[in-house]
Amino acid sequence: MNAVVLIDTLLLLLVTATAVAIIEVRSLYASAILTGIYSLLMALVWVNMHSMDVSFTEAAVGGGISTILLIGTLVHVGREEKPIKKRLHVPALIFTALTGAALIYGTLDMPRFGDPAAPIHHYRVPEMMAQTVGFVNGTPGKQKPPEGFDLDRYRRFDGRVTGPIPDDPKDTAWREKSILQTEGLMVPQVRAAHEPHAEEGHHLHPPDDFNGHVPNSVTSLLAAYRGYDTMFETTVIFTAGISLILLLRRPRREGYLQPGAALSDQVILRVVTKLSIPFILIFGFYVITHGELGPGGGFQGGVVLATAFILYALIFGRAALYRVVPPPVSDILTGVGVLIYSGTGAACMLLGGKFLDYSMLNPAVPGDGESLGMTLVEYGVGLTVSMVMLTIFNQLAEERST
Amino acid sequence: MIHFDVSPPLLALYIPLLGALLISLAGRWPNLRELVTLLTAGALLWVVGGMAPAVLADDFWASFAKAPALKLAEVLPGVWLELKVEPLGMLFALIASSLWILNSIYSIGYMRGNHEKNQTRFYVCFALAIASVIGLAFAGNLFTLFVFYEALTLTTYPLVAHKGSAEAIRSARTYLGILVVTSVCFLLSGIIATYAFTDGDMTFRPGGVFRRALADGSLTAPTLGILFVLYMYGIGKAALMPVHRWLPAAMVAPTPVSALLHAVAVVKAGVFTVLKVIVYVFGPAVLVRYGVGSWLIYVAGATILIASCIALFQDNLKRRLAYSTVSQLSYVIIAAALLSPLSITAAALHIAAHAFGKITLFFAAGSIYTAAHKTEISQLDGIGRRMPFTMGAFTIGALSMIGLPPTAGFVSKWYLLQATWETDAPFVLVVVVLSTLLNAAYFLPIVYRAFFVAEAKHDDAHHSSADGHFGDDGDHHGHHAGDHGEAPWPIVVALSCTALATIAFFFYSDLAIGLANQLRSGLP
Amino acid sequence: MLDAFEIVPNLPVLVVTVPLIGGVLTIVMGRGKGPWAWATLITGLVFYFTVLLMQQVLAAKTGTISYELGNWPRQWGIEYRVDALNAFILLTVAGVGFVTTLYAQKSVEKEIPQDRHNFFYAVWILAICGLLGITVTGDAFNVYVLLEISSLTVYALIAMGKDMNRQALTASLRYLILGSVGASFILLGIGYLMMVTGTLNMEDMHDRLAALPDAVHNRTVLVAFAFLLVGLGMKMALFPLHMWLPKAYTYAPSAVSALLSATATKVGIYMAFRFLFTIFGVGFSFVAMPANVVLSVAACTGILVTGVTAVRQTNLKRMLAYSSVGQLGYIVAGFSLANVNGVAGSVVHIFNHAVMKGGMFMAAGAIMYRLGRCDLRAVRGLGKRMPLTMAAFVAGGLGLVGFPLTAGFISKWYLVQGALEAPHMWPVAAVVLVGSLLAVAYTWRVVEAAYFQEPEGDSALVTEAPLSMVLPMWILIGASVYFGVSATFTGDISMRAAKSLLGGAP
Amino acid sequence: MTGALGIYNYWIYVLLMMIGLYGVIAKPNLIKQAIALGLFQTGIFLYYISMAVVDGGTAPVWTTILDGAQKYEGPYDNPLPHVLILTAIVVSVSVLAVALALIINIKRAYGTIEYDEIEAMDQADKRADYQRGQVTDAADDVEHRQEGHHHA
Repeated sequence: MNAVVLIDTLLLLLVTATAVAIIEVRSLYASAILTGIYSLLMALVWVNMHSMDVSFTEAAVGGGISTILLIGTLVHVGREEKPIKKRLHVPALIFTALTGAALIYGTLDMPRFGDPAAPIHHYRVPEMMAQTVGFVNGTPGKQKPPEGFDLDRYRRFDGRVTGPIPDDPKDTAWREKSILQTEGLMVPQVRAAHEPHAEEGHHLHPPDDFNGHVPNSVTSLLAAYRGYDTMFETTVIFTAGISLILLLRRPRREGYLQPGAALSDQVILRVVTKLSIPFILIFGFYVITHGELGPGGGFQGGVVLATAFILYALIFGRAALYRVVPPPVSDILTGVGVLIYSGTGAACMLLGGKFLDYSMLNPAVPGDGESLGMTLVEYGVGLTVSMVMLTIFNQLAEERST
Repeated sequence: MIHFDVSPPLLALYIPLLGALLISLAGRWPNLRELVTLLTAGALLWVVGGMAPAVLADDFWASFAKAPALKLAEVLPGVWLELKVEPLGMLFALIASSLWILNSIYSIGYMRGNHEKNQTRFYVCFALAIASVIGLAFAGNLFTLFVFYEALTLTTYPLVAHKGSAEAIRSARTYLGILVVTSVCFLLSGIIATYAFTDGDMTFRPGGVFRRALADGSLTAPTLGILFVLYMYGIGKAALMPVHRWLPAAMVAPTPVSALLHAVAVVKAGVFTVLKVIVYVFGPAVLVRYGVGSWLIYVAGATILIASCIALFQDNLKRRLAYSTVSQLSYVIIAAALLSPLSITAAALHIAAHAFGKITLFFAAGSIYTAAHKTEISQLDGIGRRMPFTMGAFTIGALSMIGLPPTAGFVSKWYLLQATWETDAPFVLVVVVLSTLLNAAYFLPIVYRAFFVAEAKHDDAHHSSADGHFGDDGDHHGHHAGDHGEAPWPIVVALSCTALATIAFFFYSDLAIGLANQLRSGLP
Repeated sequence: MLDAFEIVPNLPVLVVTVPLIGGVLTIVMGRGKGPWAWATLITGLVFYFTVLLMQQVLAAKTGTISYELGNWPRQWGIEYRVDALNAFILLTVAGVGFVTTLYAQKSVEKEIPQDRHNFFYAVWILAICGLLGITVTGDAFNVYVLLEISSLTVYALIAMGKDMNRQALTASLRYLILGSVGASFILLGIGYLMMVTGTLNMEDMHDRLAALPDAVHNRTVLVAFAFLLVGLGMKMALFPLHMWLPKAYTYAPSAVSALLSATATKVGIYMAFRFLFTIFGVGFSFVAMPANVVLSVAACTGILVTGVTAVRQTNLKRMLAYSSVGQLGYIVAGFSLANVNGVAGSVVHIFNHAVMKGGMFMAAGAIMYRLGRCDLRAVRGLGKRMPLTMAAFVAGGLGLVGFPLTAGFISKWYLVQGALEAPHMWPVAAVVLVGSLLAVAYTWRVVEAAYFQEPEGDSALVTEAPLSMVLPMWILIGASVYFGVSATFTGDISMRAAKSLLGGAP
Repeated sequence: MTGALGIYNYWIYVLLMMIGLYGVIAKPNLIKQAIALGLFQTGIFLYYISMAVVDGGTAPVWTTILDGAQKYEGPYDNPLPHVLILTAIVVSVSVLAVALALIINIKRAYGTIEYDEIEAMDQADKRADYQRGQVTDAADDVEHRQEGHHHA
């Protein structure tokens, strides 16, 4: 039993205990705080499983925003749960047990935890990471490599340039071939058997770094391969923001600009806040920009940016915040983020490529277009996330002051 | 795909539709509205009558096989809404269109005389019902037949529920309920099964559509029998017992509607469909060969006798007429079920003969209601002297129902008896004789009362009519039961015409007999 | 710069991104009629695109159009895949979405506070965008993301009925909880499938499942199947998982009810088609697994139970909502037969029910607009006061009944035929027919009240609904009549879709 | 690690999910339900992330680019589930936000956030709605008809 498993087991025990406590504790306030703790514990679990980006997001979103949301809501709806006579809800317990049993039954035929031979590890993803992007991405005859481009560098990696995909969808022979050629990306021994250049001493570049621009493969998957999903993820956030406005914003005549209570008479707080806000902002931008290189990205950075504004509002009052970012402006900015994202995609399309085909942004230099596109969309995500978080905070705070 | 065309059968379909549109537009001006109704009815008769010579021609069946159907719309891939004229449909269309004119004249008198509300809706639905009947009569395939069969149910529903009283709504519910349940559960299943067995070929043709399926064994005799039952009970409008209950229920409607239901459209559509299914879908020869149709004779015979017995004990005039209709419809069915060429001629003729007689009877009943506000037979003492035309016509209608010369009823009954003789069916003979006696037993006392019993002096009977089943709400209009003469003139004109037609049918029945014979000659 | 851009090759993605961008831009469209006009423009444009797309699909040799987003090969990126089935559903959703948007103006003006129309229409367009996105995609996870967009927007839209009746809030929250659990089950099912197949592309999943040595006895696949079935059942309101639907449709704003009834659950059913037929395949879902028995029993029970419940309602919208659950039962019963006629009937009923029920909800909304309520008592005598609205309602009702020459008849025809063809499935035919009798019962309560009873109180004074409501209502009802008289187009497409679904996914 | 031990991680996710599901069903408090829904979803996230783990793997960031001297050649954990779960986390917080907005509105409209109390009020509303919409029997029907009759 290695350390990972040990820590994992301990953490998961803690997580489970926290979950039970969240459900069973009577005070809703305690429940909300425990939810924050739960999220932080989960963030640790994610780290333990090497999922840095998820961990970062969980800490920011689950530990931060969700808790704020819950506490903000509890102010309006009361802190105590009504006492219930029966502590144990038997039908629910039976239903839950049955569902759980079914799920566990389903796990019995799964590959074991961490098995490198699991389909998910050797079927599509290795190929995806071996994809040479830009001009050799499977569309025959569309783009030729520019002069002087070292095509060999790609060949060296996976032994081939991805060929055209046959039009006949029934022709699956090529798939088998490509599996063989790229199998074992994560298992060096297997790869060596198929990789003629591996033992020649060449430095093996990680394949999906977009010509060196994006070493964080989570980001490259998130913003490039599955960039379309991420666009809608941003839209989900946007939708949540405007849904909150729809549901909670008071009519203008009732004065939605009423200032809330401020803590601005506390000198220390004011000074510390004023000092730290620039750093928070810079950190936020750093997280967004750094997403290509390491953990981080638009979501995490956006949440960090939002905290700067929220902190400002808490200390100096919402009236001050509204002077900096008036609600109509933040309303529009939530949309602007989504527009940046979808606009980038549309621009690629208008330039003659497909939607979100970043290579169109700079066809001359492989990888540059991708990098540019991904940076743009990350900023779009960051903008929407921060503004939506701000809007949510404003709506909940506004509710309190009326 | 939808086709537009104006050949005569389509024109006959479009005229009442157009009429309905114009009537609804003219709704604000009653005189104009009713003029439109009459003009439409006249135009329809003219168009339908114009088609008759072609159907009567000697080489009709030769050209029938070759002529393409008139296509209206492709409802489903391969399933067309299409029309095709043949003798039986021609006969039905002629009856419906000629009686529509008389019925319209009568309606004008009745609706105005009784100050009915929503008269525009009444006339519109009436025209739509006639359009459905025309479509039904000229239907070129089973699918089209079903479409117009259902359309007829729908368009007559507002007529039945016309008064809007709780009772009218309840009765209309029964009417719609029974007709829709039977058609959806049995008729539609039968049609879909037919579609499946014949690979989508549902075109009417003498000899039936099942020959191929029977020949290659995909359709067996028991299945054919089940199909036949589905059809016979699916056609609820034919009022075969026990699905006849909607007919007495529908008596709640204004009398012109009852006349339409009983003489012109609905029940005639029912027996017409039965006949059409037997002749053109199954084919009498097929039914005889596989022996799946004989049960129908007994059910129809039972219906005739039971309905007649029930009629005997009804005091409400319209209700007695309703049960009379149930019994008369089964005459048509029993004739068709004999499955001989002559009996099918008799069936076709009885559709026509019964129409004239029964519409006269209903007109008379409505006339009595309009003039005297009487609905019960026991109130009719001596009314023949106040309303001689009405009761004279009633007498002619009654004679026709019994089947005495010189009325229409005799002609068809004569053919039926001949067919009974020919096919050697003693059961049918017994039924016909017994039912003739019963008919006499429930119609003649009314005539006797009207003409030979003296009128009671202080007649409060109409007050007690409130507890009669179809009694209306007494005299809002200042009528007093004691002093009334004949009904308004349009009513008298209409019922005199139908009574004369009932007699004329006895002397000049060439057209009807010609069409019926043409139908017979087409049978393989 | 725009020389290289062509509309036609990009149609699949335009259908989704145009409403996305358009929806976001709605929030800057001011407070008057601007948002509505913009929404109309966007939905109209999308409808036009779906028509073009339909033409493309019909013209395509293989009958399928594939669009690789971001130009990533479809095995790695996200693929849009359009065949006759989803082109038809896209056309339905976009068409009804457009007409409903036309309709929405007056009713939203009355039911939603003026100062948030821009947000309302933004959410409205995004809801349509989400539904279209689910329909067009060929990627299992993309389905989940778009599903969440459509769900979130729908929760918000339903809750906007709060100013008229507070029950809209509880209806929305109940739907949120059940919907999220359902979506989580779907996510879990996708996860289990991903574990055994290693891919997210639907076609690829199908190939991998087919290549699996013993998929029928693979416990992971079985559990994935079960959880997807339950999750999809919740999303498409399959009896008995429909509890959220009646309340939600009853208390949502009128325009929202019309939109949802015509599109939201239909897209749920489309997902079921994709998962059961395209991913698992007919052989797995209906031969090896008892999905046909489970689904047809659920559907038939649903048809009968909700039919009876609908007859007992006095509120028109609630009645229509129960009727919707029953009509969804027809669709499910149809495809559970797993033969060509059954599946074709199911596909064609998706369209037919969308136009009929959309039109009927619009009529109920028009009554609501004039009278502030839409129950049986309120509609008494309305046949004369609001003739066009009531005629639309009745025409739609006749369609639900399945009278010949209405769209409902076409569906019934295919369904009954399919049920008679399938071995031992004739009870389904009987239930379909009995269900249409129940539809007569609930439709006729309205007919009787509207045409044969006298109005009381305010309803004696009302006039016909404004043209901007009547016209869209009649566009849908007119379509239901037209495609009842001549169903060659819808019938052909459904047949084609059914054959491609049953012929095993390519 | 073989057998049950090999898939224990999957079982813990089931446990977490079921705690959440139990909360959703059993707790009448709406806030509790919303929180429990979050727990339920987190369970699924754990499943996905567990799927991504490879024996001896590390975070899928190609560190070689940053530091050329370091030659780590894998194995890396599978980044795909991470990406999916990033999306799912965002979705779940959005759902939570909308749910809380609804709950605040419910508190405003009903004065409580206990499901059973709200349900009782809703049932009462529904009954009233039903009775208001009911068409009464024929008695007043006839009355109305006669009024109409006289007008005609």
